[in-house]
Amino acid sequence: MTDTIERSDTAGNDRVLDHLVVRFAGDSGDGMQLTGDRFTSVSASFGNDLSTLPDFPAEIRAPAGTVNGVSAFQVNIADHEITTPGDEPNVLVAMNPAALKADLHRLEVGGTVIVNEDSFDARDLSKAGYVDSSDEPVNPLEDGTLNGYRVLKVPMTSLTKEVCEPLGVKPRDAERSKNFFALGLVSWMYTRPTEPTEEWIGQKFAKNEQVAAANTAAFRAGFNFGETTEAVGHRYEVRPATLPAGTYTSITGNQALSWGLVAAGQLAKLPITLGSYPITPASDILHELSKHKHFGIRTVQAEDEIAAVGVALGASFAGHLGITTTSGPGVALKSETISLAVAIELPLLIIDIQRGGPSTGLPTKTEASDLNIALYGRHGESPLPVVASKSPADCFHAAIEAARIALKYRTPVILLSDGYLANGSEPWKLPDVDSLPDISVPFATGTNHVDDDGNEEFWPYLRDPETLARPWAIPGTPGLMHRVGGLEKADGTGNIDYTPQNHERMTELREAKVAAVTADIPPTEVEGDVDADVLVLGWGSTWAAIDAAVQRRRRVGVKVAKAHIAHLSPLPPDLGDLLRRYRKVIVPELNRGQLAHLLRGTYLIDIISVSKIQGLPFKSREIEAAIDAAIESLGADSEGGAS
Amino acid sequence: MTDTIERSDTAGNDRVLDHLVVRFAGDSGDGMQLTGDRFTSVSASFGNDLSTLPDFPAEIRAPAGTVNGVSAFQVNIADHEITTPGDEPNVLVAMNPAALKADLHRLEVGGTVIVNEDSFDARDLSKAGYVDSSDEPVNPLEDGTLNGYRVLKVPMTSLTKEVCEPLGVKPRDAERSKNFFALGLVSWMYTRPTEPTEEWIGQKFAKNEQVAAANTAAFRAGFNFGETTEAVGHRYEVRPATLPAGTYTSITGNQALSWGLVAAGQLAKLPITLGSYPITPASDILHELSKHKHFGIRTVQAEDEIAAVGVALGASFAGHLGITTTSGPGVALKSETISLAVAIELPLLIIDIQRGGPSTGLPTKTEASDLNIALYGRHGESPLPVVASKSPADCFHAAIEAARIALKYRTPVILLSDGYLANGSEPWKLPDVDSLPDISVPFATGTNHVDDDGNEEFWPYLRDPETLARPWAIPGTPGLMHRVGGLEKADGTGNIDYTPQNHERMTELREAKVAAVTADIPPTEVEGDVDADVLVLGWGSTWAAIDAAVQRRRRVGVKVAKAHIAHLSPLPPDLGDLLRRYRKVIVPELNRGQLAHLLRGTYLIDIISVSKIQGLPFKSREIEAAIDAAIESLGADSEGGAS
Amino acid sequence: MSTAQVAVTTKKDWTSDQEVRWCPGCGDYGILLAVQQLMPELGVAPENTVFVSGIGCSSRFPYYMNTYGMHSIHGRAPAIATGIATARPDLDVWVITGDGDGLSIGGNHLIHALRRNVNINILLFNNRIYGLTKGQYSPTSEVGKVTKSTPVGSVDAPFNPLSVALGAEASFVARTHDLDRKHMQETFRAAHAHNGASFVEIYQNCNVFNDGQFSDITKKTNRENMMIDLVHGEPILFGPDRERGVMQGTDGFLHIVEVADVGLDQILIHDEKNDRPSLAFALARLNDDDHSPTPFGVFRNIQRSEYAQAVSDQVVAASERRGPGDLGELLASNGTWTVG
Amino acid sequence: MSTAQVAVTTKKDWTSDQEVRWCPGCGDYGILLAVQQLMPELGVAPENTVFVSGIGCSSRFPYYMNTYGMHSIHGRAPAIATGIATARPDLDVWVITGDGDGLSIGGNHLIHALRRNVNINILLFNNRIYGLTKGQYSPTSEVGKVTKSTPVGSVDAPFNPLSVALGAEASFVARTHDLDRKHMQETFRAAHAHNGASFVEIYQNCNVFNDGQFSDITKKTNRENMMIDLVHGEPILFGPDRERGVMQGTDGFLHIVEVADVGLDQILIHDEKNDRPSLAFALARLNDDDHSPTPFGVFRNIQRSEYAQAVSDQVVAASERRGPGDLGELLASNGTWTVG
Ligand SMILES: Cc1ncc(C[n+]2csc(CCOP(=O)(O)OP(=O)(O)O)c2C)c(N)n1
Ligand SMILES: Cc1ncc(C[n+]2csc(CCOP(=O)(O)OP(=O)(O)O)c2C)c(N)n1
Ligand code: SF4
Ligand code: SF4
Ligand SMILES: [Mg+2]
Ligand SMILES: [Mg+2]
Repeated sequence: MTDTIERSDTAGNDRVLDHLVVRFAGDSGDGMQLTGDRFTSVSASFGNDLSTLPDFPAEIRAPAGTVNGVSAFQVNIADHEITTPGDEPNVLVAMNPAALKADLHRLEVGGTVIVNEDSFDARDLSKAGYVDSSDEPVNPLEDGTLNGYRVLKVPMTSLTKEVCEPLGVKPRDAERSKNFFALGLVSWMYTRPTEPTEEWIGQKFAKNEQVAAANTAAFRAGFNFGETTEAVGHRYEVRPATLPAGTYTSITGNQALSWGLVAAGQLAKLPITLGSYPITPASDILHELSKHKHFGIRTVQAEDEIAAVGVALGASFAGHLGITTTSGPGVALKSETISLAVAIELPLLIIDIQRGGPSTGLPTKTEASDLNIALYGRHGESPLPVVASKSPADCFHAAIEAARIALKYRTPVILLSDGYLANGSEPWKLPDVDSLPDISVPFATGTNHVDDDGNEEFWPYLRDPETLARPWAIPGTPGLMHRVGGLEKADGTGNIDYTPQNHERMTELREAKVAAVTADIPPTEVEGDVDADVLVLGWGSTWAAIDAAVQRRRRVGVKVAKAHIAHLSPLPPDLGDLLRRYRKVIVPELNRGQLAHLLRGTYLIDIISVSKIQGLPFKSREIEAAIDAAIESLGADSEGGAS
Repeated sequence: MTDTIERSDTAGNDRVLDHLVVRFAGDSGDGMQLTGDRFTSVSASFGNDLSTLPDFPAEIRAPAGTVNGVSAFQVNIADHEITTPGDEPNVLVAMNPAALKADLHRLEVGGTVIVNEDSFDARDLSKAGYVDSSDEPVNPLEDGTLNGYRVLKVPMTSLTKEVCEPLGVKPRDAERSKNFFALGLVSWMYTRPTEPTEEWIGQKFAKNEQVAAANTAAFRAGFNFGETTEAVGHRYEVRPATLPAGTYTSITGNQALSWGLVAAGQLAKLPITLGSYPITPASDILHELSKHKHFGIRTVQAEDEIAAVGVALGASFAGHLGITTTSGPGVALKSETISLAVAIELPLLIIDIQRGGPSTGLPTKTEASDLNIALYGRHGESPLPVVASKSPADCFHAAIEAARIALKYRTPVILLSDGYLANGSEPWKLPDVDSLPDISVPFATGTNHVDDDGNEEFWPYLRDPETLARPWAIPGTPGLMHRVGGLEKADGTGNIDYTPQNHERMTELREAKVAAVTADIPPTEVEGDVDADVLVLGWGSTWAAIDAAVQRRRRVGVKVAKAHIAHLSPLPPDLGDLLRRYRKVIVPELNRGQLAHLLRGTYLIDIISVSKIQGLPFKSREIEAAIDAAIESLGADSEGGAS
Repeated sequence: MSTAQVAVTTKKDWTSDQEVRWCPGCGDYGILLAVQQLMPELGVAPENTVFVSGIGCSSRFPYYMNTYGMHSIHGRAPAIATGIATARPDLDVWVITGDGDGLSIGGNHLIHALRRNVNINILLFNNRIYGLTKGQYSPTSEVGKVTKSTPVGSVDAPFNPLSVALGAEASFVARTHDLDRKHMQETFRAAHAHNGASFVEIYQNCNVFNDGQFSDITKKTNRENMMIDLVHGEPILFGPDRERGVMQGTDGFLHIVEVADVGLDQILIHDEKNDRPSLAFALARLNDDDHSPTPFGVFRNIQRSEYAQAVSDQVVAASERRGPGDLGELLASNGTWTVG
Repeated sequence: MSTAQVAVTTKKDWTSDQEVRWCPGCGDYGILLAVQQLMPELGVAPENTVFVSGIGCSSRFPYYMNTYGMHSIHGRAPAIATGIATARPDLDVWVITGDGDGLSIGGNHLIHALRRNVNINILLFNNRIYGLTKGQYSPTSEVGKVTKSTPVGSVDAPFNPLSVALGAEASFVARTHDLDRKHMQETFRAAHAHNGASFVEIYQNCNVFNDGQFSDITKKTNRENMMIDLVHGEPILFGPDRERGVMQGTDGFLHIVEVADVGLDQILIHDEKNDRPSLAFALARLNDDDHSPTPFGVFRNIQRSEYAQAVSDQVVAASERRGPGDLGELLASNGTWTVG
């Protein structure tokens, strides 16, 4: 276990690990997500820090037993604060040959493989593609494939069936509990408490006692298998992390984002209307928000993405917090309406859970390649603020921040998350609800202008001198009736106006309003060595990998600093100066260098773009390599005499 | 006439001008576009070089007689090659008070105003807003407003009615011919031949003899009014330009673009299918192409822009040259489908006649603010070539070039024109049809791969090693049946493939394919002083103003160079080196600096962005000022000692 | 914002200060006047009224109403209005659209708004042409129409807007025309009274690009023979002496008959309240073309669950069941553990 | 590319080498099989056939057909297919879509393709759910449906796909279901034979997210009482002994009656060829819900001008009138002048 620190336990019996990465892999039907989730929850409540990476198969169900049908869940648990689900699992649980085939290559050298031996029969081997040149099945458990790994072959299916028989469970049904056997075994091996899981089984399957009994029996059987079988060997322990004191919950990015939206409504004292059209990996936000109607939340599943953003914009006009959630293809469709929102200057939240592109692309894989469309994907000069979240739990705060900007500046705001954050989870120290900011803004209630004849008028485009926001006068307010629209409007009155100077002025005002958001952006925090030559600058979900990479490099004495920005438009006001303090700036992105290009153009700094576009998050190792390369090139630069 | 060079005629009688800018302005119903068009045609066939700028009112008809209802047509005619419609008219023809109100401020100091005196009555003065503080009409012909101008007051309406009376034309109908009176008068003043116009009237109104007679009579009356009335004074002449020998026609940008598309079909030996949805200022291309069905052109007026591009893409799949034409809001709507075209790698032309944005913006005004959406307006990494035309006639060649790239590289291409080019016209030396390039590409006809068992297969994503284009196998070809789609495809086979390395490789290949277009981009031409410190780099319709500005500055001894790029993506391969040869690079754009930002990010050069966003083209004067400022700042830089 | 006590208003209160900018003679003027005159009679307040439109000549309408308004983007008004009405069921929401805006680019939003039965009043100005973009054919233009984009005539069959609406589950469907202010006002009044989505097609003359499209039917001298007035509960009769009528044939189709030939009791009684849309649909298809008798008035007017109210009801029910939302409770709902 | 002499093909020739990836038990398998078996009988060649789809489980269909194919983007298949068919009237173009793909996001393209009467065959797999995105309600889901996005039940009324199609001027409209291969094949065959846009709704079971939605009607034991087979020119009868039938009432509505009560001559004769869509519409509305007798088969099948052909005809006519396009002539058509 290359990276895992193994300490001797005081009792001298169990070994203590500082962290552990387990990957549960099996067929889509094998319940791996549930198993991983459970292992995560138990570890969370046990006090470990953790980070997860569910890895679903493509949207449509592949034939059972094939590599395409493999569903996996990776979790990293640690006795210290961590941010990534781990580059390479230490333990791989493979419920069938396909899972082994799909995931063995990920396992660290010398790692542990736990396989469900029963599934390694000719049929399943063939389905997984473990065949020789004459298409005969070949068993990887026997042909040396697993040399160099610690292998645990456990007949999980048959043991589960056996233990379920006395309960009167039919063998076919019993088989379904085998994931709990695996969970029990792994729980024993890594010293996880058992009560929470048994309790949870009781609750979850309360409606079907037999299933509950079967799952419990399988879970215990797995645990006992570890306890009693010589084969399993040592137990390991991952001690609770010394996380900051507080109340914690385990949360995925999409759930945190949804709750952030709920909170934004409360903090703004506004009802919410969500207009949305389902799309992976954003649909869960629609699902989650539609559960919380008692917060005054209306969800409209619209006929398409254009209607969805139209519904949200209409709701904003009517005085709600209008929100729309989608992924890349949906953002493309919403462009024209977002441009209308820029023109009519109303608060609107557009949430983009990014996935692999172009076109339908890789719907279940992560990517961060929608930054460009967020910044530039509208016709005409159509600027708007863009915000990104950096971790699953951070999605909560990012949602509130995006809403705050939208409301204060009366502007559409795009919030970028991605598939990795959406489905990944981490422990989240719950914020004190009372400490959350008040983001409410007043509606206009009266006239704001007096015409030449002394008549009181309402000018819908008379701006707040500081924020440049126009008044938000909602229907139902007597005397403030007004019309908005997509044609160019006269500064002040908002009447249609195509005159040259007015258009130029309005264009500049819209730009200045977005720029005004910088006033609220806190100083960019830099972590790491004060005297570093190299800065790693990140945005979005690269945060975890960058954090881990910088920590690791620093642990071995490499001087490096890091910063992470949440605001992509406008950029933090201190960013240019900050970047210029370093000789090399590395920007790792899950795209082909979109932020890097923006920074180059804005600050004329020769940013080093580190790009990964494989549908997967960065491994911290990859970022470490980039840091090393940058430092090396510094040496080369100095040798060459240039700087 | 500040800028106009007035030479003495050999005959000593008429004065000779090197160029003349006339602006015809009147109510929408006054036929100013027709009048301007006629004046242009006559001047063109007379041999002048020229450039026009029609200036319509907003899309919907404003009340007659109001400033909002003014329609104008500006034309610059010259005895030398010119590129712009002129910064400031020398002559303003104002058919009513509103026209005077709207356009007087444009006239050069000391310029000539020709007004239709009849229209300056109380009613029309009020409508035009010529009123005092107690709302009483005030006549600008009498109150000193026109001091400093040369004013010609002509009772055009009544003179026209008078001359038409003997023809039996009713006074109300006769009134409609008053624009021909104006045309006749101006034709006399500036020594335009009369026969072509009389002939044209005969043809145009062949179906209605009385109208033809009335118009001819009015035209002659105007001409004779000049001839006989002392008031008019000198005649001026603008001699034919010494344009290169050849056959010329007068053409607008939209017509040239349409003909370029027709030509592209012929040169590619492909039928064309245009999918389009009407939108200002692009609709005329749909109108024009639907007239040329005998070229094998199918036009589909689709239900919306998304369908329009879908129709074009379907046609491309089926082996046609698929084209879609639109303006900014339509480009926004087409984004998702264009991204599909990027993924399925088929030829597709998207033509964007840009107009003022954001949202509905200024539909009848020009702007060049869709460069960003063209480059970046798709989700995911979705690169494609972008080409822009620089003058009305150049639209012909730009259309062929865009089609050539689309076909050769099997890629969607965005061609950017704008409202100014679309409606502006210039004389165009007709190309020799036989000299136009062959842009045809072969369809795939057979298999291109042999599998491990020796079977012949067709791999739809096996690329040409040079262009990286994939084979274009069209339905109807036996043995090449294949499926394409928006999901990520395996390099080579094109089967669905989500594996990490494949996605990265395909992303890079798509990028490399667009980059491969650089192979065909000719060296960037630089005009002007070889030893200049300042370069003006342009794209799109700024060409005319830049050309005039650089010429003018050089004429007074300022050292300056200019270059113009047609390829925005990929950029010309020599551009970086070229830009680095100058101490200052100015990029004038009808947007807020979109190309400037791209160049800064690409080359890390501190480009000076000169932005105008008023719905109007640049005046060359504005660019001259920028050149002067850059040169001045150079001095300042040198003084400061830095470079 | 209760509408219980609404101040009395006049046409002036509903007229904005913006200059009206349609071509002289355009049918849109008559419709605007009809609406501005009608609003005071509806017992609603300008500040509780919203007009939403897309893009087109017709879509300029909201600028001229002294209410809240949005001149949105092409085709999207029904979606935006759905957002407004769903967020604020207390508002009176009107959608103004054209045959291009509503049936070409906006077709999908239109049919879904009708299906959902959102409480909005949709007025579709059908001039069978694209006016604003200066004369291309529209999805309601007749086959063979010569326009700028179809120089040798269009080849695709038009929509019948009422058919589209009825096919899309519309609960209120009517037709009127720009030359009869009283009929427009009656029709709009009924549309307004209807709780749910109301769809009104207005035959509107575009005197610049499609002049006289409807005059075979709506010209004063033609009306008696060419317009069939639908009145709920009354036999469907027309003609100068109401001597002709509509009868249901046993072949499944409607027929225009002479009353004298069949007897008055054979004439179909108009029933706008029937749950099934099939008879309204048959009536909407009665006229084969612009030169045959054409029904006007309310074709269908039924009550069914209104979307915005139903959405609100779920919100209210959830609040009653679970109490008002408590953020702390929400954050703890996944289960929590405590450190330190 | 003439289809005059087409080689004989078998199911294998129409089956691609791609692994089929639907959930075990999904109704899509049966539809795929029906199509793959039918194609050899249609006398067309795989290379002249194109399958276009949008996005959804159903939209994976083209991958499994050994023809030209495009798995396009969500909702846009009818538009893309219009492009293919208009460019190449010689091809046989099929559109595969779902209730979400075709009626939610793609509703507008669908109705316009039907209105234009482009020669494409549209098969809409109606499972009344979003399968691919794992179970949200769709525009054909019944009111009150509890799904991931409607935890307390949906509130909006569904579309009846056949109503939508008929309201949109469809010239061929039919319904079949995934459990009866023969009926599917007969229906698809008729759709294919039709020159113009054909619209076929297929009741399709999604056994994962909406299992059994149609079993009250399509389960073998229910069929006799619940399925009404429409046969052109035949009286509309059903029931184990064909003892029940459909009658036109003079009230304007259709009624289900006992033949014994009214006599066979009162039973409506099915006429799929009538120019007016109103009777087909009435039949499409006969079943109030999923638990009442439901007509299957071809509702409407009329000839009217086909779009792609009409467009081609204009191209041919222009070439005949003006000769093939001459570029030089075009460039000179504004009038020219010569310098030097
Ligand atoms: C996205 C988009 N596409 C196209 C247009 C151009 N456009 C404006 S109005 C219109 C059609 C108007 O027709 P209709 O709705 O019938 O209105 P009318 O002018 O006849 O009242 C079109 C095509 C636009 N503004 N936006
Ligand atoms: C633009 C866009 N929006 C949303 C999606 C997500 N999406 C894919 S399929 C689908 C609905 C599928 O439903 P249906 O058409 O009924 O097909 P089924 O899976 O039920 O066969 C959705 C919402 C997408 N791929 N693209
Ligand atoms: S173009 Fe037609 S519809 Fe538009 S304002 Fe003029 S007359 Fe009215
Ligand atoms: S989700 Fe439903 S429709 Fe999709 S493949 Fe599975 S069973 Fe079929
Ligand atoms: Mg219209
Ligand atoms: Mg479905």
